[in-house]
Amino acid sequence: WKEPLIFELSKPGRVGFTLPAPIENIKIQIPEHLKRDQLELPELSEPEIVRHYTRLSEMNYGVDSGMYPLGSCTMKYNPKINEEFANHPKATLIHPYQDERTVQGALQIMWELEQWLKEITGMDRFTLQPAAGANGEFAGVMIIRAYHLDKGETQRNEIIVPDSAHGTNPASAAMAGFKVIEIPSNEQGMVDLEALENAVSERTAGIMLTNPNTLGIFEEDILEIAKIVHKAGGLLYYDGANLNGILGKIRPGDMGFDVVHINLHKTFSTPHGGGGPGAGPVGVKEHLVEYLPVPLVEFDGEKYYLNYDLPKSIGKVKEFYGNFTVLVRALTYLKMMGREGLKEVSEIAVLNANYLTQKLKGTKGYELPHKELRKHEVVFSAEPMKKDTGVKTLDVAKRLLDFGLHAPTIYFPLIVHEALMIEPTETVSKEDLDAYVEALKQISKEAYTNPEIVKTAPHNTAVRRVDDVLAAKKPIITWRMYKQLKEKGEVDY
Amino acid sequence: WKEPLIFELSKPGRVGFTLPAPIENIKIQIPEHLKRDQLELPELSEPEIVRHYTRLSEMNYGVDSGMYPLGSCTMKYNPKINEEFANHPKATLIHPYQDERTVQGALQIMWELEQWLKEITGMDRFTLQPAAGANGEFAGVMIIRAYHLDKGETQRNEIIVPDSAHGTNPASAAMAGFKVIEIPSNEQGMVDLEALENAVSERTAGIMLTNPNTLGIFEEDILEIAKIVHKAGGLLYYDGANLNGILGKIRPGDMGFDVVHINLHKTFSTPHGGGGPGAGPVGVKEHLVEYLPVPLVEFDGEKYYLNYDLPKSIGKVKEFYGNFTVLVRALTYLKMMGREGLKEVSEIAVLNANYLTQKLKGTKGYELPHKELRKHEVVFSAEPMKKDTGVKTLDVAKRLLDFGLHAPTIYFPLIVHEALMIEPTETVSKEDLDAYVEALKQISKEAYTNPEIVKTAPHNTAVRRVDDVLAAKKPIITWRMYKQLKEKGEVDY
Amino acid sequence: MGRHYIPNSAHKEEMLKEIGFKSIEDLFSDVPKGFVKEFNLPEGKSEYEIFLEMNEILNKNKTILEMPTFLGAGAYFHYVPAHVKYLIERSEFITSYTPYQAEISQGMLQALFEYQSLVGELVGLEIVNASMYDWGTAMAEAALMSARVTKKEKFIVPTHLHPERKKVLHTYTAGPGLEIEYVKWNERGQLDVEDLKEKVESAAGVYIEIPNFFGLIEEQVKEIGEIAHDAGALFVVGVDPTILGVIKAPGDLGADIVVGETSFLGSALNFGGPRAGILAVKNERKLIRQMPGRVIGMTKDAEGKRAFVMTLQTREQHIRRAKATSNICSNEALVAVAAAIHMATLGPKGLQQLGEIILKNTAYFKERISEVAEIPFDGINFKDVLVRFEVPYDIIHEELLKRNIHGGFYLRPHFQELGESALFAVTETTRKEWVEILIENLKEIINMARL
Amino acid sequence: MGRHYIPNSAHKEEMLKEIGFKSIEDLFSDVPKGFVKEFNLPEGKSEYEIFLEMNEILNKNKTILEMPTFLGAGAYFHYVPAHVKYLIERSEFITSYTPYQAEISQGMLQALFEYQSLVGELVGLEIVNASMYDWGTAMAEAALMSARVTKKEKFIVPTHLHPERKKVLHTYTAGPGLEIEYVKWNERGQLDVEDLKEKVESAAGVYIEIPNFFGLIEEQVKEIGEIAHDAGALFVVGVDPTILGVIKAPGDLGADIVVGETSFLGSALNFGGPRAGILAVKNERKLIRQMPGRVIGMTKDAEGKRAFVMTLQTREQHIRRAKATSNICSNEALVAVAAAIHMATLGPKGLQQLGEIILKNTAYFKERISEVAEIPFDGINFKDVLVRFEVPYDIIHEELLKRNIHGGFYLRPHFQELGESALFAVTETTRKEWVEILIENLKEIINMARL
Repeated sequence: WKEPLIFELSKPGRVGFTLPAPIENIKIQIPEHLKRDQLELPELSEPEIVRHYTRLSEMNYGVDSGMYPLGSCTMKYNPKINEEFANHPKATLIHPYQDERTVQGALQIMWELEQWLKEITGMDRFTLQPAAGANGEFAGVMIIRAYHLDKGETQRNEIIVPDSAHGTNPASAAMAGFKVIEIPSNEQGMVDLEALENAVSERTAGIMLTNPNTLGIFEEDILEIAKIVHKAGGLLYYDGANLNGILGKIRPGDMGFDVVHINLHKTFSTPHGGGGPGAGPVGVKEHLVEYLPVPLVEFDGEKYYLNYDLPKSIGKVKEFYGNFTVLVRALTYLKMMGREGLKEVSEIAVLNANYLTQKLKGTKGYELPHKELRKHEVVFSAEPMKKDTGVKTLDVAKRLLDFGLHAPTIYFPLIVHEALMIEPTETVSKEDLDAYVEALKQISKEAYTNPEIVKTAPHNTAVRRVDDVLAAKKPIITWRMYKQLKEKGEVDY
Repeated sequence: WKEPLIFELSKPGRVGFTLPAPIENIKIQIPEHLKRDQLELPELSEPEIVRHYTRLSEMNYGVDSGMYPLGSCTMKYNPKINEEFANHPKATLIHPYQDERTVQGALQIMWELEQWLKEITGMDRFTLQPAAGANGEFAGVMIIRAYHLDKGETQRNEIIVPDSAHGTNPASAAMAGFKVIEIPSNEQGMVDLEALENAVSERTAGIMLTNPNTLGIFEEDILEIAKIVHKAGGLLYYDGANLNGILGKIRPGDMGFDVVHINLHKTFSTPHGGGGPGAGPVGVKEHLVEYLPVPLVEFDGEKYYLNYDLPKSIGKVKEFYGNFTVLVRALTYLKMMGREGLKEVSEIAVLNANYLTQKLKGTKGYELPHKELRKHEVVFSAEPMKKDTGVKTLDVAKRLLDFGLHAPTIYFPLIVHEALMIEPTETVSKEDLDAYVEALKQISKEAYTNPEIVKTAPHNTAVRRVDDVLAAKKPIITWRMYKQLKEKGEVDY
Repeated sequence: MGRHYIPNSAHKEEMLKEIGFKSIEDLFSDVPKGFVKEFNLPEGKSEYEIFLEMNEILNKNKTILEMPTFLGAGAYFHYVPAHVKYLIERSEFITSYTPYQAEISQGMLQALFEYQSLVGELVGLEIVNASMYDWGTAMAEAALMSARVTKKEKFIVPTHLHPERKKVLHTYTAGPGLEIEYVKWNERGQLDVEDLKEKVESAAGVYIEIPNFFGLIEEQVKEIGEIAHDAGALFVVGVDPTILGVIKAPGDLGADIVVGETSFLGSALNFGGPRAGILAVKNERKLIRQMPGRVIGMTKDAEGKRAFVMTLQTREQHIRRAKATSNICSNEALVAVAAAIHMATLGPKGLQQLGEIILKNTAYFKERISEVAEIPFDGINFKDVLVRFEVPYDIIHEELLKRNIHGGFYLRPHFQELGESALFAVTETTRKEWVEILIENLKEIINMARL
Repeated sequence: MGRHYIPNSAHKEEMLKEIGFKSIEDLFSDVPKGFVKEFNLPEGKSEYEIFLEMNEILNKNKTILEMPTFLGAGAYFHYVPAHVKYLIERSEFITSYTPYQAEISQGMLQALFEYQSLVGELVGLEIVNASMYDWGTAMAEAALMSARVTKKEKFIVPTHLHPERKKVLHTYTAGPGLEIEYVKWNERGQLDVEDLKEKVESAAGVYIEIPNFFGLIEEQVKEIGEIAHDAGALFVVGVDPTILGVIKAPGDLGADIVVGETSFLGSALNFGGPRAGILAVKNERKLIRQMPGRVIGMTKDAEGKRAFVMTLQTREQHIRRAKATSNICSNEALVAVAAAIHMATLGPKGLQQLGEIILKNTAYFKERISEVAEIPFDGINFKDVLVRFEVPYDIIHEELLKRNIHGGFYLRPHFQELGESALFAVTETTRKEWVEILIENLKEIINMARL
């Protein structure tokens, strides 16, 4: 159904609020040239607002709605108990500048979380400040930059990135002022060692890697890779987006990584909120601790405190101490799962991914390039289907929606044509996996017999296929833009 | 869509819980003949449970979904702030037998709520114990019974009830051991004074009345009614289901009522939970205070305490002190609204009902029997439509669902044929009212042009029209019944 | 003053004009003169002010997390999983009415059908209603129902019946004039079967509880049922559902009607309410026809698809009025749904584990408390334990409270013959430290009193 | 250990067998030998144990409701209406990912479009993105963006810039090597326009804030904008959105880019995060092409029906990789939705009232605090007030804390030239009693120190 815009529901005179009276009714004279004269916000009562956003929520698919196998996104179930503490007044009603003696609980939560993350990754210290994975990547590469500058190696201005990397990796490196050197994958889907050898030099600041990589494949040569990069004087950065595939079993620190970021909203079950807030803590080995953002959380055996005394720190990548209530959720999850629980997570996540791989493999139209054995995710190619029937990966994704399922990540990684990147996570059931495979098989059948139904999908959703070309061609970003275009008769929607 | 039963989602081996370990692993030997040997509960993980009930919730219509104008049910918007305190650990994690010194807050909430209710109704004391309206009615008539018995008037075994009364009124009177005397309404839809005069006698224990009555009509002769009943030695009971029509303006106590019950889940915005929990506090005038259930909440100027010292009390109609968290919600609402707010509630509720009445009046097929001026609700009759087209009130109700609207109460009160009993409440907007009238007009048009579409409605809901005759003919009340019938091949659904 | 809940507050004039009225007062012209008055009530406040005010009031309570608490006696601290609380707060559930319009209420109807089904499995009966107000009212209505079914007027209960339930029973049965007869407990705290045999004649129903008020598991359930049946009475069993992972279903022990408290699963203590009563009966026509309360049934829709609907409504007040089997209308639907979600969460293994943990914790507690007090009755306890002290219990209570510990439920005001006794209770939530603090302090207090 | 979150834990054998593997270890055969290890981590616990544990930890915090608190300096105690919190916790919103599949994400997409639209009205610009991490990062990205747009490498900011934002700006601009130049404040605490004029040459952007770090409303906004524009620089304005009911939209005051903190509406303090940054730009091609972050646009579906979708993605990292306008991917969508709901709740009247109440409360506070301390700058304050004491402020802070009052933000560590000053803040939530308790105690403390 169509829900009007909140502006279209407005009726002048309505109010949705009652504010407390001012302490005293003192008259304040704002200078005329600064005084607000018009403000076109909608006017609604509280029941109308609640109904509007309730209806909108019902037009949205979340993890609680069903399987959500976006590759590299680790859309696992978000335990409700996490929310209880994230919304606890003792967590929400504290000010970041409160005297440390009055926020010992908050500091303890941050300190404890750091201890968990250190052991899980094999790193020596963490900052919890970054608000997201990319914010963490930026912090990480800035630390690498600071390290080299501090050592006087000003010529190290290149970061190496495999062609299968997440887009944020090159973008983060570029933001930190680095030149990005892309190297190709080999036919097994892993880093090409020869290409790497050729890429490293005295200009190499470091390499950014995901392991398991975005194909879901474990980089078997990781020790060799580490050796090559370290030997050239570079550092190894671990993109933790795919940590769920090795959690509780293997540690980036043991593989030779110097810097690590973790997505708490992926691996540690904090909800993604339709795009955020997330949290991207960054861990480093001993030799990089002095460059971490300020402040660090310390514990002297009796009390917790904030340590700003890091003269070589990169500074700050975000105000205050990070997305605190996200940290609360992650710690809750970690305490609940414990050592064996975390191991169980990756084992079942990998089992589920390989189960799906094997069940889907051989289905007409889908191809499984690279190695068979995957970790937490798998990338199929629908290239044969496109060639045979004209049905594109985008069509397959849209048709999946008709089955009440969320599509996988598509057209990524870039090295696989017509890619379908599927990450089931450990929180889906065998029945869910079977149903997903069944749906993909059904779509294959349709593609080869009645392709139109796939090409025009979805059919059973709140709206039909959305025209994103039009959106880019005629941008309408706000109500005020819309009104202008509407007045000019340029939109009929 | 169809969501399987939770039993059908079960897969052996799954668990949805982790319990704490026992303090010590002491072996307990349950006697063999008492030992549990089988238990067929479903086995699911937490994500599956959450998804199941999330989907079920999405197959349900609540006040946040849209207009919900069930007559006599007062389905107003339930402010979210109420929930915050109802779910506050300081409200939920207290035991009813805690020492009074440790629950002063809870007792204060109950005491304060009683003060509000007293002033709103004009009564002298309240019990907050009843769990629902009917539970309150039972308490009320038991108080009337106790009063007469205490006065030695053992012959007073009749309760008078108008034919327009809620079904709970006669049922409650009967449960308390009374004979129920029904009297007819006059053609204006009000109590027929002559019939009342004829009904009262030395056997009259009391009369149960709703005012405004179930037609939404204010009983103009209420003072006369009170005089007749009191003169005959009877008491007046006020069914508070319709209090929203006079809230903050007029008090049952001032009209001559001796006993009053209030539905907090109607008038005072506590959510109805799909059928409960509600709360039905009962208020009485001074001469009946000694018969109230125990305990009463008292305040000695310093501390709050429970008073069990009522030797003539009717006892208890429910364990402990009532539905406490419902009381918390109601008090929150009352404090927020205040004196003018409550008055505004009834004024707009009445304005909305009369607006709808006037807008719908004259539409072909619907008739407006009785007086035009209504309070909080109005009852139309679709008798003409039925005669003209064969479309019944039930069909109209079902067709409304196709418009995304909730049907009114139908076939009640019994004195109106093909009744449509509509109570918009004060929390709907003018646009909502217009849309509701528009839908009813549209249905009238359909009934006269294409009656099939109405008779076979609903068409756009999760299920089509539900067969309640089959449900009664072949009762399937539990999974174990269903399994047996299924095995015998007696059900195909 | 809450005008933000009332969209049309701003449109009075516009709307009045459209329908030909001049003022709001015109809409109240049918009210006798002088009735309308100004109320003596506080002014409305903003949500923020109420937030501060309600927080301040609530903070006067001391929760069971803030002091080790050993209260039980019909209300127990069980942990409610967070997802249960989240799900029942979804507005489609919590803000809906009784599901009169089945087609747009399938979610609540199916959830209640599942509740009935899960309870049916637990208690071993096929017919379950969608909830009563609480255990006490469910038991009282079972008594009334027994009388209607058997056409007899006496209902037999144990003397060791919960004081709350005792009061509710008396109030409910006063109108119809049922006689309540009490059967003694024996030296082991179990129902005295000989006493029952003497009193059972002409009884409509015989009622016992698992566990009984002293926390003891009644051992002769089957025998008691047979005695009832032999006398032509119905056998009514009250049960704490959290015991049913370890104890046989009452239906399999001969019960005709099972009642109990369903809020022990899925609900918090809530200062005693909301709660919800279990009411289940055998699949027999005469029982079904006389049972109280709302019932959800499975059926199909016009297309033959499975659907759910309220059914067997001809027993109910809105149809049968004065002749209804009960006046109950609103029940405790949401509490029942919470229980269903919690039951589904536990599953068979969880429910068994829960029962075992409670048994073990209770045994541990008994062992420890017997260091400082007497346990008059042997047998297996579940949650509650009757403890007798040398020192007056009110003194002990005061001293414990001073030390930030809340003791048990003092029995003397209700059962004088038990002397300085109290019911202490534990559950799966009880921590070892709490018990240790209690015992330590009890030792100190008793020693002090001895001096 | 959380197995209840992992449905297939019980079906390992079955599933392995179906796909022809022997053991879980087989699935990890690609991992170099010796890598797999036992971690030194605690065992998992039950939800109930975690419930107790987390409660215990959290209880070590003292909330602002538990002591009158006068902290502001970039984080303010605003009241968040209950319905805002309820709505964003609905699982369809909170558990969803970035809305890649528009057809089943219309709810989040429309809510974000409404957020953009509401912010657009507030700041007076047509292009708004769906949120940055916070004010600080939004400002830093605006600096980078200014440099890209103007091809210049200097960014001008006030000396009285928030220390947090100052640090973020330096970190963000270090890589591309932007020069940050500081402009002084004048004797009234306002930006020194003469100093600006001297420094503006070759600037990519000039940045000011409303209100400024001292809580003062900058009075020469338009003039500053003109100076920037005359020098070919972009005019970037940082704004606290809660002031925009009383102060003209920055877009109408000449701003090319507006940044700010959107979590002041709809979010709690949260110990400083999550927050969300506003980023809005003029409807000009060169600005749009260089702006960072996700943008939601309106379009239609295959049937011509209105629909929403992520748009202008060619600026973003997943398409443009190393050449993207920013590396931002996850943003703060849910915080933005909360802000949208809060803005819609306030509406034009509410936002104006909110601004007025805060202005009045700040004026009241200034009046009262001037009884005991010096206010170095006149002008109109909004929330923050710079207060200078005779006594060292760290001593005052200690004494206040002993009396269960939390004073303001000590400025000396950040701005030595301001001496024993602190920023004290009030909002619409500040109660008269709190201010009175503060003044009373300050008097006492200062008198004591004088002795």
